This record gives sequence, C-alpha cells and structure tokens, in this order.
Amino acid sequence: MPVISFGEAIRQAYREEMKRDRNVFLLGEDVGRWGSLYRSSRDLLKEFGPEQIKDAPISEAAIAGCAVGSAAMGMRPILEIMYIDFIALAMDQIVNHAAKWHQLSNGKVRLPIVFKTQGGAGRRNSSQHSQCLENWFVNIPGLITVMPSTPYDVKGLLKSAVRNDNPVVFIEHKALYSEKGEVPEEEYLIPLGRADIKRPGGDITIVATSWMVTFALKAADALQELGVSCEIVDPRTLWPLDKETIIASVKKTGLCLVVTEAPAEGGWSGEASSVIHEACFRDLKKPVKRLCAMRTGIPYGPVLERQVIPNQASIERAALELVGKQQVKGQ
Amino acid sequence: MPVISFGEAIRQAYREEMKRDRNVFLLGEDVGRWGSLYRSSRDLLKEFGPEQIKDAPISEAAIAGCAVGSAAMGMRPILEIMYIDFIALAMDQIVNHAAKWHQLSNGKVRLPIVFKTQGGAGRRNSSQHSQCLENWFVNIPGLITVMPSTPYDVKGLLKSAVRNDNPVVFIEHKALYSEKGEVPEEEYLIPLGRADIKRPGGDITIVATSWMVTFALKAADALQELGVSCEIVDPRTLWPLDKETIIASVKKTGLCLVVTEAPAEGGWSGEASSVIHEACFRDLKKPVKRLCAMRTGIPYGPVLERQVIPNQASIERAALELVGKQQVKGQ
Amino acid sequence: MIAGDLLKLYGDMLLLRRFDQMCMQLKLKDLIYSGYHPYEGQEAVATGFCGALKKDDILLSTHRPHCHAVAKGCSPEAVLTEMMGRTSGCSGGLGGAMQFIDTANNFYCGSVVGSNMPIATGFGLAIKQQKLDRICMCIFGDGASNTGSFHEALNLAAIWKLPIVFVCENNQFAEAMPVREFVACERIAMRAGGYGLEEIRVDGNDVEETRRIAADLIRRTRQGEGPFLVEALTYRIGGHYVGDPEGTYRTREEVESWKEKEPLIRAREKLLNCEVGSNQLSDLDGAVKEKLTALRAWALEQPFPTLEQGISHVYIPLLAGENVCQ
Amino acid sequence: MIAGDLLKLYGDMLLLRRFDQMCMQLKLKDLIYSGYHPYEGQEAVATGFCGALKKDDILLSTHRPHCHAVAKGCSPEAVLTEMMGRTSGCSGGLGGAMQFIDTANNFYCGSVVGSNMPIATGFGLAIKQQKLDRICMCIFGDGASNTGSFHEALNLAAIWKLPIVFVCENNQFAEAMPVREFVACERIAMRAGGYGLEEIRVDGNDVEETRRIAADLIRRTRQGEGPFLVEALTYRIGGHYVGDPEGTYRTREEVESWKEKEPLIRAREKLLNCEVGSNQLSDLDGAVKEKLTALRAWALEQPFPTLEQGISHVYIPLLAGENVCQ
Ligand SMILES: Cc1ncc(C[n+]2csc(CCOP(=O)(O)OP(=O)(O)O)c2C)c(N)n1
Ligand SMILES: Cc1ncc(C[n+]2csc(CCOP(=O)(O)OP(=O)(O)O)c2C)c(N)n1
Ligand SMILES: [Mg+2]
Ligand SMILES: [Mg+2]
Repeated sequence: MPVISFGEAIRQAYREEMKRDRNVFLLGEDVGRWGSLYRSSRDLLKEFGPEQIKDAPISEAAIAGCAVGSAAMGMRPILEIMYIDFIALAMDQIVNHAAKWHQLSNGKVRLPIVFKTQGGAGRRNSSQHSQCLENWFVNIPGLITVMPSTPYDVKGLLKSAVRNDNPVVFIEHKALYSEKGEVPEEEYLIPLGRADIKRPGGDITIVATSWMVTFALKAADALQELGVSCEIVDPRTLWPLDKETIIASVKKTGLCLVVTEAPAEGGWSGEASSVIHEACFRDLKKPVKRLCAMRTGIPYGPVLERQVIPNQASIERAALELVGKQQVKGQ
Repeated sequence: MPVISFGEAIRQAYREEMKRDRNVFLLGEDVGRWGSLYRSSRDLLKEFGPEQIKDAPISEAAIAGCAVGSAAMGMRPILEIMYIDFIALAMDQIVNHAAKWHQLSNGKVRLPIVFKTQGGAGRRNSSQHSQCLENWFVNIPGLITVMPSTPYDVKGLLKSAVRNDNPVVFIEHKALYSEKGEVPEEEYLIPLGRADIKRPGGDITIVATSWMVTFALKAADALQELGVSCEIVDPRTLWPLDKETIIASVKKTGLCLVVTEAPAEGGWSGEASSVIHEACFRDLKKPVKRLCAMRTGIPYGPVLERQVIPNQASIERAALELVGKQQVKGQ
Repeated sequence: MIAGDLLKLYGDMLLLRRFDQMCMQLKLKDLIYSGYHPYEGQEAVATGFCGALKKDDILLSTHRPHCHAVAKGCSPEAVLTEMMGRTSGCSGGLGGAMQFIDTANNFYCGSVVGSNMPIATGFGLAIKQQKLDRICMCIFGDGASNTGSFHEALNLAAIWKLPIVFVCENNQFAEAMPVREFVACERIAMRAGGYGLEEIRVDGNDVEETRRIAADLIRRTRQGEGPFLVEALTYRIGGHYVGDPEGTYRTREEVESWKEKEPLIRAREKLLNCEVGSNQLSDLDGAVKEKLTALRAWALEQPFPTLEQGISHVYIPLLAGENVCQ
Repeated sequence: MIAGDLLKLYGDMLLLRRFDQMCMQLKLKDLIYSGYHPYEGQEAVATGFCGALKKDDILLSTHRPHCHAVAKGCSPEAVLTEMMGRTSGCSGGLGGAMQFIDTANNFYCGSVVGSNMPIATGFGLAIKQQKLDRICMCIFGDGASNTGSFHEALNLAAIWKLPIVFVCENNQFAEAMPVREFVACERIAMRAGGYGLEEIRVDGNDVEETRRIAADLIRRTRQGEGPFLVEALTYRIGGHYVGDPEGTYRTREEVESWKEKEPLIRAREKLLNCEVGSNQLSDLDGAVKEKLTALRAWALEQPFPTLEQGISHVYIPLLAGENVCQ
C-alpha cells in the first residue's frame, strides 16, 4: 500500500471530493496560492480553479458566516481556519448559527459544512498558536467533532465529513502533517462516530486523541518490553462518541488511562473518564486516570512545550503506575 | 437580615466596590442608561458618572479588548456581555489575550478583569439566548470561572472577583435575578475557589451549579419527605475547584448526582464526575450520575425549555434511582 | 408615482402596522414569550425594501423581523404563530419572535446583532457561482453597523462583487443607545467608502422613495453591479421592547415629533391629495383589521410542539434510528 | 529637514535593517523557533512612527514586531533573546518571535491579526481617564484592516475620542494575499471616513515623511485631537516568513522594482546629496555591524527558562502557596 503523509492524505481527500461533487469548495486564508499553511491544498487552485478553491481575507467571522449561507444554498463548504486559536473569532457563526439552523428551521435547512482547522503544540509557536480547544465544540448540540490521528484516518474521515449533512468541526494537528502512513489507492470512507483500536492489548486501555495517539503507540511498544500489553483506543470522533468500543476495551482490561493534549480541567478527558466510569464502574480495578497538559499556556520554544504536555515517557509512567500498583496489591 | 434579590445584591456589590476603588468601572451595552438588561446597575450612572459606568456600542470584541488594555493600565474593568451567547464574539480577546498576558509578560502584567455575563434558559428566549457555555472557560489556563446561585453568594463572590488580579469569567443566570435571599448589611467577601454546602445531608451528595441549585434544593425537600437526606454542594467556582469539600461530601454519602443545565457531552459535569471518581472511587457505592440538559438547542417557549433541562422532578427521580437501587441491593 | 401604486404601498404598510399592533397586544397578554421588538414607524423600510423582493430572492433579517417577514411574503399565519410558539409557525414554533426560518419564502432571521451579514455573503456567493437569477438582501440596524461582522461581510461582499443589497435600517437607536452617540460617522452610509461602494441614503419614512431606491438597487444587483449598502433613515416609535424604560434615553417630545413624520401619515396625506377618498382608506383599514381578527382567533387555536417535535431536528442522524438526544 | 536629522533617522533604520538580517540568519540556523517574519524594506515605518514615541507612550504591535520594538526603545538584547527563547528576553523567553511584552518600555505585541486594535482602546481609555500625558500607538497591517477588530476598535476609539494613533503599515501583502485583491477600497486610509476621521496617507518608504507625519499626529493626539488613522504605504521585500513560496503570489521583477524604492536607499541618496560622505555612511554601518556581532555572541550564551520558570506565571495564586499547575 502506498505510504503518504498526513498532509498528502488530506489533499487526496480534497481532490476526490471536489471532483465527485462540484458543490464542494475550500475556503480559507491562502488555501489557494499557498495551498494552505501546511500545503494540504497545494496546486489545487490550478486544478479546480477559484470557484472551488477560494482564498479569503483575514475575516474569520465573515468566512465562517459565508460557509453557513452557502451551505444553506446547497453548497458544501470546507472552511479552513488556519489555527484553532483563531476559531475564537468565528465561534458566533459556528455555535449560534451553524449549529442551530437545522433545528431552527424545524429540519428544513441542512448545513453540510466542514469547519477544518489545526491545533496543538509541536511547532514551537507559543501560547497563541498552540491550543487544544476541541471540547468547546463537543458541548454544542448540532455539531460533530472529529480529531484524526493518522493519514489513513484523516482521509477517510474528511471524506465522510464532507458528505455528511451536519456541520462538522474537523481538527487536525500541526505536528501530524508530515507523519507518514499507509493509505490505499482505492477509495474508502471511515464512518463518523466510530473509534479505532490502534493497537490491541490486554492489560490496560489507553484512550488517546490526535497527536497523543502517536505518543501512546510509542509508549505501548516500550511497555510491551516490560511485559505490559496496552490497548490503544482512538475515538477519532469526539461526538458522536463510540462508547461501545471504548467500554468494551475497558471492560476487558479493567484499567484505563485517558491521554489528551488539552489541560484536564474542563477538557474532553473529563467527558471520556466520566463515560467510562459510568459504564465500567464494576469492571474497573482502579479509577480511570487522566494524563493531560499542565494547566498553562504553551511556553515558547522546543523544550518547554514538550514538557508541559503528555509525551511517551509520561504515558509510560502513568500506565505503569496503573498496572504496577495493581500488581503490588496482587489482585 | 435584609432579604434582597439577586439583581439587587449585584448592584450592592457594584456600589461598594466602585466607591472603594475608583479604578473599578462597569463597561457594557446599556449598563448606564438602562442600568443593564436586568437592572443590576440601575441608577449607578447618576451616582458614579460616565467614567465608572460606561455604555458601550454593540462591539463585543472591542469592549473585551478594551477591558484587557485598561486592566493592563491598572484599571479594574467589569465587562458585561449581555448574554453569554454573545461571548462567542469576544472569545479571542478573553482566551488569546486576557488569559495569556500574565504569563506572556513573565508575570509583569496583571489583568484584573471581570468578564460578567448571564446564561441559561428560563426566559423563553430560544436557542440563541439560552446557552450554558461555562466549560469553555474552565479549560483555559489563566481564567477563573465563577457561577453563583444565590443573592448572598453573588454579592460576596463578585466583590472578590473584582479585587482579584486574575481575569475572571463571572456567569450569572437569567432566571435568578429576581430570586430573593438574605444578604447581611455589613460588608463581606466570599473567597473564590470555595464550594458551599447549601444543604447538609447524609444519604446522597448532589453537586449542582447555578440555577440547578435552586431545583436541587426543592428536590431535596421533597426527598426528605421520603426519608432521603440529600447534601447539596454548590461549587460556586468551577476553576479553581474546591475538590476537598466535594470529595469530603461524597466520601461521606457514597453516592453522587451531578446536575448541570449544560448538556453532558463536553460539559463541566464531566469534569466534576471525573474528579469525584478519581478521588472517591473506593467510597462510591455506585458510579456518579450526571443529570444534564438533553443534547438540543433550547426550544422556544415556556414549556419545552423546561422539559429539556433538569428540573425538580427529574432530580428527584435521579436521586431516588441512585439511592433506591442501592437499598434494593440492601447494602 | 401614480396614486394606484402608492395606494398599494399604503395598504402593505397598513397591514404591517396593524399586524405589529396585534402582536404587541399578544405580547402584553404573554402569548408571545420571548423579547418582542415592535416595528411601529418603520413600515416604509419593510414595505419599500423587503416588499420589493421576489419570492426567489433571499432576505436575511434581525431580532425585529416580523414585519420584514410579512413584507417579504411569508404568510402572516406562519409568522404570527411562530411568535406564539405554535407548530404552524415558520419554524414549527421552535424559533420564536426573534429567530425563525421560512425556507419556502427564502426568509431567515436571527437574534445575534450583525451576524446575518456574514451569512449573507454565503448566500450571495452561492447565487453568483450557481449563476442564479436571484439576489440576497440583508437588513440590519444602526447598532449592527458597529459590529465586526458588518465590516468583514461588506469587505468580503465587495471584493467578490456579490449580488447582495445591504440595507441599514437606521431607526436611530440600538436599545437605549442613540446612533449619534455610538456611531462615529455622521451618516452610516459614509461607511460604504471603506468598501469602494457608493454612499446611498434614503428617507426611510417615505415609502415611495424606499421602494424606488429598492427597485433600482435590486435591478442593478441582478445585473451584477452589486453589492450595495444603503442607509434608510427612520425612527423607532415604540420602545426597544414593549415596556422598556424609554424615559432613560429619549424625551416624549422627540417621539411625538417623529410620530408626525411617520410613514403611514405621510403616505396618507399624499393619497388624500391625489383624490383618494379618506373613506376608501378607512375601508381598507377595516378590511385589514377584519382579516387580522380572524387570524388571531385562528392562531389561538393552534397547537404547541410536543417535546418530541421540539428535539427531533438537532442534527441529522448518522445512522438510521440513531437517537438524537442521548 | 537638515542632514543631521536625516542622518540620525538613517542610522536608526540601518540598525533595524542589520538587526533584521541577523535575526534571519538565526532563524535559518533554527535558533529562532517559531514563525519569523522579516521586516526588510519597511524600516521607515518603524523608525518614523514607533521611533517618534516617548518611553511612556504605549506601542501595540503585531506578529512582525521585532523592529517596531527596537525602534520603540526596547533593548536589542531583550528583543533578540526573546526571539531566541532565553530568560533575558522581554518575556523571559516564554513569548517568542511573535508575541512578547516589555512593560518597562510599554511595548506589547501579539500574533492574532487585528486583535491589538481593541486592546489599544483600553490603553487609550485609561490614559484619557487617568489624564496622563501619554498616548497609545497601535500598528497593524493591511490584512488586519479586514478584521472585525479593526472596525469595532476604530469606532470605539472615535466615539470616545481616545488618544490613539492607529498606524496601518500597508506592505501590500497579507501572507500571499495582495492588498489590491483583498481590501475592497482603493486606499485603506479611506476607511477613516467611516469613523468620522480624516483620511491620512503617507509614503512609508520616505523616513522624513513618516517621521514628520508621526510627530505631527502624536502632538495632536497629546492635545486631545485623537484618535487618528494613518496609512503608511510600503512594501514587504522579504517573504511573509523566511522561505515562503513567493513565486506563487508575486514576480521577481515586482520585488526588484521595489528594492530600488526601499527606504535606506532613498535616505542614502538624499544624504549623499547633502554632502554627507559615503565613507561616513559605511563607517556607520561598520559600527552597527560590530555592535550586532557582539550582541549575537552574547545572546548565544544566554540560558533558557526552566520548566518551573515557564509555568510559574499562569495565574496569580488566590491563596499563598497555591500550586499553579495542579
Ligand atoms: C451581538 C449582540 N449583542 C447584543 C445584543 C442585544 N441586543 C439585542 S437588539 C440590540 C440593539 C440592536 O440595535 P440595532 O442594530 O440598531 O437594531 P434595532 O433594535 O434598532 O432594530 C441589542 C444590543 C444582541 N442581540 N447581539
Ligand atoms: C486572526 C488571524 N488570522 C490569521 C492569522 C495568520 N496570519 C499571520 S500573519 C498573517 C498576515 C497578516 O497580514 P498583515 O496584517 O498585512 O500584516 P503583515 O504580515 O503584512 O505584516 C496571517 C493571515 C493570524 N495570525 N491571525
Ligand atoms: Mg436601531
Ligand atoms: Mg501586510
């Protein structure tokens, strides 16, 4: 199977969907000339022209509203917000309008919009360009929230998001664009709302999202050496959440670590942990542990930004603590 | 002790703090002439003049930024956003600037801002005027989030928020302004970050926020009749969270119901539930239950908006289920 | 303009005036539940501009939408019962008096000030790219002209040359905030220059003028000359909402002086000068009132949505049978 | 203007030019970690405007701040090491190349385009209400003039008559987006009319002009005549960031033609015409380079913040000893 980058997988999804349906168009700052910040729409302006690839002025609120209006007319906008930090400028259109119109029209208006953005640390850009704000959207009825972690997933999920008639907030990770992985040549879709077991294991379940999946997989390799078998579950869609897959895994292992790059307080890790406790209370040998970013803005530079968020080492420690203590107790 | 309304308690807090410190000023749409939508600043324009009571144009982003800049100069703005739904227009200033500057200045800049707003249903205003968005702020390092539920609390907490040097998001509830309660004549402060036990009890802990506290108290009365004694804990500050008080209560009762008006998914109820499971896992007889709004926009009108959020009856049912099943098991 | 046309416009305004008054009564009886924003005195804007649109054209309105909606062609039945929260309303009674959608008549409104303007750029873009013979009109207030949405939307519409007529309905107040104090420029129309657009202002209380300008701008927009920004100067005779503390922001005298300049009186005078009999006008009024009395009676009979109806369109299920509100 | 003044301005610009070039080298060596936005060609704006401020005056800058900062009076040491993430930086190395704060010199910048403008209104309000003899300058780009923040902030500053000079540094591009395509009006300065302000535009590559206009507007602002909006037309000679795909949005020829019009060349020609010897200018350059070589060596020795330093100012503890990052 061809091995391509996360960014290239996005580009393939764009091309396939824009060819399939001329109503699909990409709107955002420098998505055309530049092919977007991380080049995921490179050369598509030439291929699809300015009607399907639209460069936009620095007007996050206006272009988000433009997505709402054009979607109400049957178009299928993919709106790119360059950094999730700037989605703060578009929240009114996303939350008060895009998320509400289907219900406010008593089901008549459909808004097939993909609000596509990227978040997280890893590019040393400091606190105004490195946030993880996904949980803002999970709490808003009417929105679907997706966080892919691999080239295979981003392509299949993005295509499904484009074809879905609900507004979708699609959050990529800036550290993943250059990550490579296998992506089949033939077309495929990944249904929204389905988790993926990135690695099967029996001793402990690790629920991780986005970039954290990468670290969790590395940690799992290292832990295997120590005889600890981790099952890595990637929800991929934060809402609707595939509770079944997560619960089945935890019922099997009896131990769970939730890893997110966002701070714990008020973050999605709380949602995951609650759902698991609610469903697996009697199966859990210990309470679910959350491993999240420290409660701080992301400091500048290559060193600190890695220290304030979870990484392979901290995941290993946390997992061992969960497994280890249990063994000590000899249950 | 004098009995006054929630709105009047806010007004007293304004007057005391604005008299005490001329740097304290109120900024917002119609806070002057109208004395704010729910009259909590009634007649203060006359008393304090246009420098301390400033009517603002419909420019949520600009006035939020104005709060940031004036605070950096040593002023102590209280910025009123008329409905929390519109805070979506000010998120960039609150999250990317107000929450970040203290750290970005390496501790030199202090931003004593109170971002004051009101949320929730209860005024039959439909989905664009009834949201509960508190958890957006809990996930942002650098922000304090407060949600008072009584006249006594709103006065004491607002005064503390004004004197605190961190940016505080202070969220009132539109259904509470006319609620009455005892407020002492002598000055008092309520420290941020301290929960309050609104009603002591032994059988089950109910953690409720804002308007939901009112319903929980009514439910507790009714449940008392059935011989169920509820302890109602109001966190009052969502971050920093008074984990000690909540945990102590749950360790005592062994059962916990978390009630919020926001939908469960991605809401603060998940944070509360996780914190409790993490700390009280061995003490809990059953998993913490979350009772929250249905995953829907708030429909228009007096009837439906009450049906989609928790109320006295649903709290009673949920509490009985927790207590009851346990009794059945005869533990 | 010949009397016949003016008489038609007068009749349209009269319907809005009586409709608005009826709504106010229902609000006072608490049969309209949310904030309700009276329209009295601004009828020449709704009739002149919204009334000039074809059914296919799109209208984006505000938190003060009911007369815009009726002028656009939404049925008074659907608009009234929407405000009353009944299933026969435009939005099935789920939206209320400030936010509803009537797709059949291409009418949309919402209660976040200024936020309809960015959305208008999307309708305009779709119309342009799909090469449809339609236009989009976006109406908003003087207060909305201070929002970032106004600026971003006008710039976007202008650089993309979108088929949109932006109508600023300057009723001189945003709640209690007088336009002269809160809008920095002398005339809101002056802001057009910042987007390379011409400055256009119209007397918003002269229905012949508003209709003439509206027809002209709509025609030019269909020809691809858009976007346009037009300011219609009028006056909000009622409070921002029923029973607001008016005394805190304006004098009775000011209101009275504007009552003399309100659009129905002005149209009526002209009509009388064109030999239209006053009895003819009172007959017209009688007919309108009769129609509305029947409407009111009917509306009160309409059912409210059930909980199931209320929550069944939050999102479109991904999988058949998926529960929407778990 | 006499040669002496121009010579001084030339020296100031030369420092910025060499400083910027040095930063670029450090970026290429990956010793500056975040996006780095070169300033080459815009020096007459920083020197003319930012350099005209007193230490007490406030300057709010952008994601392209390093030359604004130095011109304002921040020490090159503090600015450079901030960009290099060292503890001696303005923000202790926590902010980086796009967002740092130097309270001692009243300098603030941030990396969200346009968002410094609303913040400027707060500084202006405080200055006005506290009756301080200070002003606030807010500098931003052509791209920022399309943000809602621009509009809301200018309206607010104008209705409150705040002591703020808003400087639009039009370098003709927002990343790859040419101003002529993305800004709907011919000149950004025309937007001033929407706020009741005069239209002011200056040749941003003529340092005598920028300084003259800056001094005049700052003086008038101190006298309470503010706010002002001024557009300084210049050209971004470098890419948006080091190594951006320039070919996708402009031609080499265009860049070359502007290189001939860049501010140092223009100032230099004038100086030579005023009998300033070219050797005098190269001596000046030598001195600057020497100074910067020393600075660079020193900077490389500076320590990075520890984790504890990095997270110890997230918020101000409510209770003594409260752990900030639990
Ligand atoms: C973004 C936003 N801020 C504040 C409000 C509260 N509000 C409702 S109507 C209104 C006044 C709007 O004034 P204008 O735009 O002139 O319209 P008018 O009410 O005069 O028709 C305000 C401030 C709102 N709905 N949305
Ligand atoms: C709100 C926002 N949107 C997008 C960006 C990404 N971005 C960084 S710089 C830039 C261009 C800014 O152009 P301009 O205002 O002209 O300033 P210049 O870069 O030319 O100095 C953009 C779009 C951002 N930082 N903030
Ligand atoms: Mg108005
Ligand atoms: Mg620029």
